[in-house]
Amino acid sequence: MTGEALLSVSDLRLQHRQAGILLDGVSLTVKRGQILGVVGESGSGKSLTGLSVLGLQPQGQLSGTLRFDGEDLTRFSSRDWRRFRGRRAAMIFQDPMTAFLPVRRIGPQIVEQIRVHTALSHQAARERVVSLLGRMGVPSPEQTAQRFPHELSGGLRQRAMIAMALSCDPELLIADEPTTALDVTVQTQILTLLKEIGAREASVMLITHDMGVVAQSCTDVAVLYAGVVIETGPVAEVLQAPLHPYTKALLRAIPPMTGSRPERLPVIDGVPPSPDTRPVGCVFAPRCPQVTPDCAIRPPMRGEGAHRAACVLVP
Amino acid sequence: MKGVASRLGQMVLVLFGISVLVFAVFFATPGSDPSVRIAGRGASPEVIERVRHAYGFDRPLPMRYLTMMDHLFISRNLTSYVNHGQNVVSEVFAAAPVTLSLVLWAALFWVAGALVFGLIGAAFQGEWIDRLVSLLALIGLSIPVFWLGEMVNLVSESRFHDSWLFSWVPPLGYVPFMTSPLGWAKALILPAMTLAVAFIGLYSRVLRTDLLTAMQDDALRTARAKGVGPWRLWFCHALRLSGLSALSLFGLDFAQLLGGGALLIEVVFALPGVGHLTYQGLSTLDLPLIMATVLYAAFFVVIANALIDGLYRLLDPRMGRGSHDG
Amino acid sequence: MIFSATGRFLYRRKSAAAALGMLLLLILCALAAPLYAENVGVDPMESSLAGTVLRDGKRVDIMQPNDNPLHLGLSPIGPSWRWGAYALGADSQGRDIAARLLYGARASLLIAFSAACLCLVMATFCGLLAGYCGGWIDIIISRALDILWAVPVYLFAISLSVVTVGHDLSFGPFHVQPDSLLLPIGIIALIYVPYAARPIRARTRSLSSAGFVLAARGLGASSLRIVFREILPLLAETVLVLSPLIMALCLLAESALSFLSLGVQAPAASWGSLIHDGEGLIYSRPVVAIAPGVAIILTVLALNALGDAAQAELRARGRR
Amino acid sequence: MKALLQARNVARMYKLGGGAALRAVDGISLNVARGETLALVGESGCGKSTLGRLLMGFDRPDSGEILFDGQNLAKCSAREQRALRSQLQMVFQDSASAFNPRWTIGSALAEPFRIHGRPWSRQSLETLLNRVGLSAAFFDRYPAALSGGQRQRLNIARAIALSPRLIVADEPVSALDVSVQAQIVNLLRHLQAELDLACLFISHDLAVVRQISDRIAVMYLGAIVEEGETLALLAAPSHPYTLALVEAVPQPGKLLGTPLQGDVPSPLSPPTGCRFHTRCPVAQSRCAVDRPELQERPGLRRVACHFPLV
Repeated sequence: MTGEALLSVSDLRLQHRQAGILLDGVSLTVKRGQILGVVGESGSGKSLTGLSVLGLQPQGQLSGTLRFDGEDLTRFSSRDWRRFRGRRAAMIFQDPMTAFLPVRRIGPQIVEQIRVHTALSHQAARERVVSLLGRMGVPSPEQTAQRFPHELSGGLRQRAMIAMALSCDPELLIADEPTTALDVTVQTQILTLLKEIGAREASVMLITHDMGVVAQSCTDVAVLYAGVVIETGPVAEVLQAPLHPYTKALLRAIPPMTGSRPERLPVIDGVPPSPDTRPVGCVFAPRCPQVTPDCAIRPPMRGEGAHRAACVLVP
Repeated sequence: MKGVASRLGQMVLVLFGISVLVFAVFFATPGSDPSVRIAGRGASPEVIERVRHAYGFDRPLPMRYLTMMDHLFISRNLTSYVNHGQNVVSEVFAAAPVTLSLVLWAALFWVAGALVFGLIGAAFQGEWIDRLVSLLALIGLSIPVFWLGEMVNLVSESRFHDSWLFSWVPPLGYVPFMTSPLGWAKALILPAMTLAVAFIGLYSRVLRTDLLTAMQDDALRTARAKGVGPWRLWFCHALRLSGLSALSLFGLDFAQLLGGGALLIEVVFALPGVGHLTYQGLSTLDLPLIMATVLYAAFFVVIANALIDGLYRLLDPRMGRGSHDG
Repeated sequence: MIFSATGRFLYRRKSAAAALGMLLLLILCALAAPLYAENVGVDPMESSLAGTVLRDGKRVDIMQPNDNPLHLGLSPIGPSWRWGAYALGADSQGRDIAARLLYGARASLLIAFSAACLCLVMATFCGLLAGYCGGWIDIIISRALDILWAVPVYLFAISLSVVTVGHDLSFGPFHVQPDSLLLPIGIIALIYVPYAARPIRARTRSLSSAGFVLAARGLGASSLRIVFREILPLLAETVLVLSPLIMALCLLAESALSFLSLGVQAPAASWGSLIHDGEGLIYSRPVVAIAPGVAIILTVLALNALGDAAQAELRARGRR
Repeated sequence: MKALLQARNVARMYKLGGGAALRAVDGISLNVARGETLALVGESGCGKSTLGRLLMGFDRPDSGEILFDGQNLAKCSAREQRALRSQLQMVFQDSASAFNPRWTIGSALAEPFRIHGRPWSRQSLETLLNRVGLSAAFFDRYPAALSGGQRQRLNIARAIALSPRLIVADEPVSALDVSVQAQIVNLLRHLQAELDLACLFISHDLAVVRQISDRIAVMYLGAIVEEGETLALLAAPSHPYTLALVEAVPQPGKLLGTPLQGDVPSPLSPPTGCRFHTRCPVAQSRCAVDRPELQERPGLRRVACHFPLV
């Protein structure tokens, strides 16, 4: 099964009436058994890309293609979407505290999702919830299912969230900054869990701002900048030999944990373009140290094999 | 358990505060002497002095307060100043069922109306139907309730009484449930609807805003991502999340009405409820009667507050984890 | 800055502009009351049971034999479409309804406006003190407001009015006339203090825990400086937005009190007392009660619409 | 080296409803020398922000003393404390709420001078803006017009306006993107060297802390578990918790380590003995009963562990 494209997004664009152009050509592919890291700074459109896959993006003009296992998502009716969400692709969010309904117990919230999508009886669904929670590494799952979200620690809440997402055996799990609200020691636990899920249960699309997280838990990566995917490829290759100047600069800006301490951290001058004033050519050109006259035209993805970047410097 | 005890203590404290407040308003307002009022305008100083002695107004205030509380709550034999020998406490208890019936009917209308209008407004946000509902709610909120009562009387009792629409309307007044359940309902439907109009306006607006806020909530985004359908989304998620603030508002208003807030409606529709009783007391300056009704009102408000608080804790598990602010 | 902001607000929110226009019109009408009374030649305060009025070229009695066979006695003259005295008819005392409506507007609007101002001043004081100081000051103020809140508002207002309105009152060196408007103003202001103080207190609390207040403390600013320079200017927006809504409530309360003859004292008029006058004539001359009711609805509606628009504007500003 | 800021056995407890008490800070002693940067590191709920508030004098400790330049902050009057503020400034994490939205940037910057009655001119404020890398054109604009990174620069400008001697920075870069974060870290280091500024840097991000600090104090559940010189401490942690933190930092070119088990226990009911023993991979029976004291170790290191790693 591995290797076959599960989700392919190509040239996805989203224009919002007030906010302007939010996505401006997002192309990426999630293959079965893959953990794709979607990485970018705030405002780069990484969360929107995740939401668009479930049809939850804010109102606006959406164009491009979204294919999931051969089906065209852009043609989905609201009924199709309801059957798709949570059943075939599920999503977990940054803050598990607010993502759960605060006034209902954890168990019934997961049961609800199971019963929306399957014909399982209430009792069977409940048993399934307990076994799911156990599989996610939640200690004493039966008691935990009876708890309210605020009674759990951040790590347990996120595990419960993942259990809910996996409750209907989806083929794709979209994780939107799943560890940002958590402590570092707990972050490692959740990343380990996601890695296991990616290897065994579902393909994962891990949306994050942290290159370190991508490096440790993803197989592939797509780098987003200002609503455009500027580089994709296997994690090892992209991190070892980044092609795009933005990816290079981003990696350099991370303070090192070993070796000598640099006098100054390398920085990227300037700020990302706002959604209403966007450059016509390469979106990174205004900040790029290696800008050439060719950058005035938006470069397509170039490169050999799986590792490709949208930059004129790539042979 | 400790929480319940402290809650009870607070209730007693509030009730005590209210009784002192009401007592002070009637007997210790600076510059206003109750004996002058009872003796009437232009009474001679001797008469005023006699009144003062007869009613015990020459005794110190705390003593008078204690005596009145004793008559009200312990011996329960407080008698009217105007109609001597009439027991005020039993009068209040006789009037209570009328008010209770009226307010229950009104609550029925206003909860139903607010739900319908609020949900319509939120579901069709920004469309013409939402604007229409908002305008109607605003108008409902702006009508003085006693005037609306007059107009309803005018239409249903006089101008269109003979039409098919209002021919069933009985003459003004109250019919006890035990006498005739149908007559009871007939007598109360129009007053209750009149009373409910302003509340429908208020609550549908509150509910609409809360629903729209809830729909923006992260938890609702999760629900959509789960594949929950629109009906479940509105009723099981949004309403569950947003109904809480409307609920606490409801408890307070319900209790206020029960405690005599429906006075104007009772006067206009000639219903002999607690509000009407207070009105009588006011027009004859029957201070013990007013004292009794106001305290009865406050009692209901305090009890209802406590009940709503408990219900809130039950429905929102986040409450009740200590007094941690935030 | 303030004027241009107001201008932009009115331009963006047409409903607010319409509401403001309506209110200005009402105020103008109230101001023009003596003008009307002199022009058509009526005295709005004197009863004139034996008077006559020119109608359709004929001089007719103000109190006419009843046209409804079921009602006995005299009934006042009805409305007419022509401009002139008694255009809206007369009340049971033979007074011109239209003139009384205009004079009533003066009393109603004055009471509502003054009561709202007084109420907001008191509420801001309480809310600011409770919200900024916190601790036991907050507990005492909040509990005191809870106690006020536990008495149904109208019942409280009525009780206070019974004790005070219509009696000679002396507060130390101050003497209040029995029919002074100060009494209803003070009473109505007082009963809505808890209502207004709650949101003000909540806003103060959130403002005083905001980052910039902490930053000001970190810079070494004193509490007074923080309250007056950092908190009050932002709190003023909340109070300003609240004011039309409070004024609407005050107007309704005033009309209710006057309807029960506990507000404005006869022969002076307010919209509420006019409805009271109309109650007795409700089946024969309903216009006597309808006209002041419509006036109240229009005013309250305009105030509520203005308040709504201001609230929406404030929310939008908060988002930006 | 004379300590500029000194905390001795500082403790702060918050009483919650129902008789529960939260020991946010539980007997902490530390020193910050002139011109030095001490980083306070720990996970959420470890009390590092509470300690920051105590050191700033926003809150008073239940016991212990805080000496700033020899003066006890916990004891001096409100007036004296306000006067000390010009020496002691704070930079907050949330730059969006740190400025009154109705004030222009210029008036926000002038405020510290007005409060302390110091002279200022438009020109001096514009120089201040330039110093933190902001254009003087922002002078008459509102804070809402700035991006997150720019606002954090403005925050720093306000903090250094009165030439303080110590800055307490509470998670100043956590809300920022990596590239912006690098800019702010560079700016802070540059200003510190230029102004001989001491800094207490509160953060959960070890990579940033490594870049900016001279010494690190690691906190766990209200107490310091390890303290030492930055590079040495991160290269060879003595406390198992420090090691776990270092291993958990996600970095390119590093494999995902074995995570610590469980979550941080609730500070409402901390474990007995060593606070960390419930999650410690090398804990022994003694750790559950006997609470280790912070002990001096060679190489200017202090560790609170019965079985230190190095």
